[in-house]
Amino acid sequence: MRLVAEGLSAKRGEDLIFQDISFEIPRGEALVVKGPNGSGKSTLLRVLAGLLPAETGTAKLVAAAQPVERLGEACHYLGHRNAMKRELTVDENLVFWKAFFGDFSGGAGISVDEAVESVGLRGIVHLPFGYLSAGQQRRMAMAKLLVAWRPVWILDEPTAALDASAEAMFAGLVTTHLARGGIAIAATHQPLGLEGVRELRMTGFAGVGEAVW
Amino acid sequence: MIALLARDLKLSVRAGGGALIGVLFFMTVVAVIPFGVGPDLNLLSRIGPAILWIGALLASLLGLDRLFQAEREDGSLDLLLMQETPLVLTVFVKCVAHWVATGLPLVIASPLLGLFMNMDEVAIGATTLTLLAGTPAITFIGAAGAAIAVALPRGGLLVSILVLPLAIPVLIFGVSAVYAAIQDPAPFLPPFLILIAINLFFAVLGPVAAAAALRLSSD
Amino acid sequence: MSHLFYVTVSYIAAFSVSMGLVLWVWLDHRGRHRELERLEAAGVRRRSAREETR
Amino acid sequence: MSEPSLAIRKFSDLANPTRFLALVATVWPWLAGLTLCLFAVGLYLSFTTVGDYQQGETVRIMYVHVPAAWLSMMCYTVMALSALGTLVWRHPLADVSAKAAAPIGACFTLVALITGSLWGKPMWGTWWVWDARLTSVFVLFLMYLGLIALNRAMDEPTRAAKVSAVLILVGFVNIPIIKFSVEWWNTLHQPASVIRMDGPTISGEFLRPLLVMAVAFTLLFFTLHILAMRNEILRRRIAVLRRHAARSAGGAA
Repeated sequence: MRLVAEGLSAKRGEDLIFQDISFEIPRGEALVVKGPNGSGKSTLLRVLAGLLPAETGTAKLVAAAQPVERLGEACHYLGHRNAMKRELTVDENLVFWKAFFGDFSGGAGISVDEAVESVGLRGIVHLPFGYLSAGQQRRMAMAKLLVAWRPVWILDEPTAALDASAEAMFAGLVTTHLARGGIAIAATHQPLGLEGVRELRMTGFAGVGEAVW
Repeated sequence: MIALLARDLKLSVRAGGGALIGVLFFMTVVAVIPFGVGPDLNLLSRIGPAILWIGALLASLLGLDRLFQAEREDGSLDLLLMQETPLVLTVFVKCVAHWVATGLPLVIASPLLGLFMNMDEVAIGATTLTLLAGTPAITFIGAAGAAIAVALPRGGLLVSILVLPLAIPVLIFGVSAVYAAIQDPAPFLPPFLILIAINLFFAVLGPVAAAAALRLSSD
Repeated sequence: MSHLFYVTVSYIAAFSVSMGLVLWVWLDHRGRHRELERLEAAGVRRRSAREETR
Repeated sequence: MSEPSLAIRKFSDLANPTRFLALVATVWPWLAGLTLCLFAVGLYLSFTTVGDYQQGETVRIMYVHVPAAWLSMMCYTVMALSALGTLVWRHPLADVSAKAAAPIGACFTLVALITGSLWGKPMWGTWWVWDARLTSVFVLFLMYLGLIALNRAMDEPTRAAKVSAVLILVGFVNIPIIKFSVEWWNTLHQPASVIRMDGPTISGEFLRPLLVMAVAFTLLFFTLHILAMRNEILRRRIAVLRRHAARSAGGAA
């Protein structure tokens, strides 16, 4: 199983954000996307997740256990926002996402309790999500990645609100995921603490497309 | 899907949920009408069904803008969009949950308000029945408007403006079915069946349009 | 309909609404009590209570 | 120690939620028992007195209708006083009291509306007339529901309490104005055919069960009110503990 992207380019509004990006990630490896603000890291990740249409090029999962129509179905996307409801308890949130996601073929998610255990926040699942601090909320959003199996993790600034120990915890989670044969793509400024990862450097405003108007 | 239904219902009854507000708005709107037209019971019983229908229409539009906006604000919408389950189905389930939380209370409250309007038993029964058949259609077509306005900063008002014209057929056949039930010569069934047909049609059209709009407005 | 019917219905209505209130208060109390117990079982105590146990 | 300072100390003793909880625990069984006894006496009296020769048996509806209506107004007065307590003295129990009273007031108003409607059907031949008095009670009911909705819409209790205290007071000032304007509106429109509702001239025979029932309802209100306040205090305590739990879990991990 490999994730292959060929000649991707994408627009935000009328402006071409990036052009002709190609890469290939084999199973068990991670790609870290680096670059200054506005270089299109988030846009690239959203294109990969299928949330934005690509202007040109394709991204697909080659030789997966089951043919994937849209790459997004095989992905977990951890964006800037946590996608958890403040009014519901952590438990209710995670149980909902576990049921709604379902498992992608080729793996199984762990139970909610185990997931919470592995982000180090056991004992507060009965609290409403809104009661947690920003860092705790982020960690619970990471637990969401664990409750359902997806081969590809797309992570946008995953460790922005976290302290050093939580960052190390998260690096552990990603390593475990890779060891299970997963793929991870992360956009970040901070060093993730992962070893032996590929890097993609976005230059920003690489090609300014010919203006239509 | 059942998980989504359960979650949306839970959210609507938790603190800050909109389940109570719609029916309260309905009651208030209907209650102020007599102050405008006067307490003449004969007049009120004549215009009662129409007032109940207009009140229900406005009340069911009230919470619609939050249908997708709340999901968008906390990032859940992205994840809903990515899944293998067809987006149309997801939207449909969200509509059903929204109707159960806000539309059904309106239907339940309508007989009570019918008494305030001095309507007789037949009129009350007919109004309740037509509201039961008609309010889901408003929610379904409203979902399309809510999806279109999801990314807009002041989407709430816009949703009402967009959806009200689209909901006119529902109002026409709902009210005419009630009056057909009260006044003898006109038959009740044809407008009522047309209302149900509109309902079924919107149950397909609304989610499809909403799903398309959500995909396009994602950024 | 006889007047007795209206009298009975209004007494029943008043009774059931009041019982609804009593039920609401009671269920609310039971729910809150359970939550407190769950919190205490999880080791969360009020500061004053903790000092007393010390 | 001088008299006023003692009174103040007593008052601030009550302000301590823990003390209040202890007080409620000792008082409420007595209050509830007394309420039950009074209801037993009141119900016995209201079913044994003879019916009015004009209104027949329906006059018995009065024994629940009038106390409920009177309580719907008293409850709002209690809420207005509590709102004053919240805004002026920042008494911690005042907003708890106002919040706990709202659903109870709404229920008593509902009872008044239902029984009034059931009284109206045999008397006037219709469930509802837009009579000034009935309309005012209905507006009061809507105000109660609005307050409940406002309280539910905000998740931070102290802020919600302040905002709803303002609304309660505005409503309290507004009630006479509403009442006046509704009466004016009604006399403007009143068609001659609709019977005006003048309360039955009360003779001593009806007065006795009515008074007993009124006291019973009042006691019922106070019993439910302090119990609902207890629930609200527990709810806030749980919220505090949860915040505490969330904080400590962050440090531990």
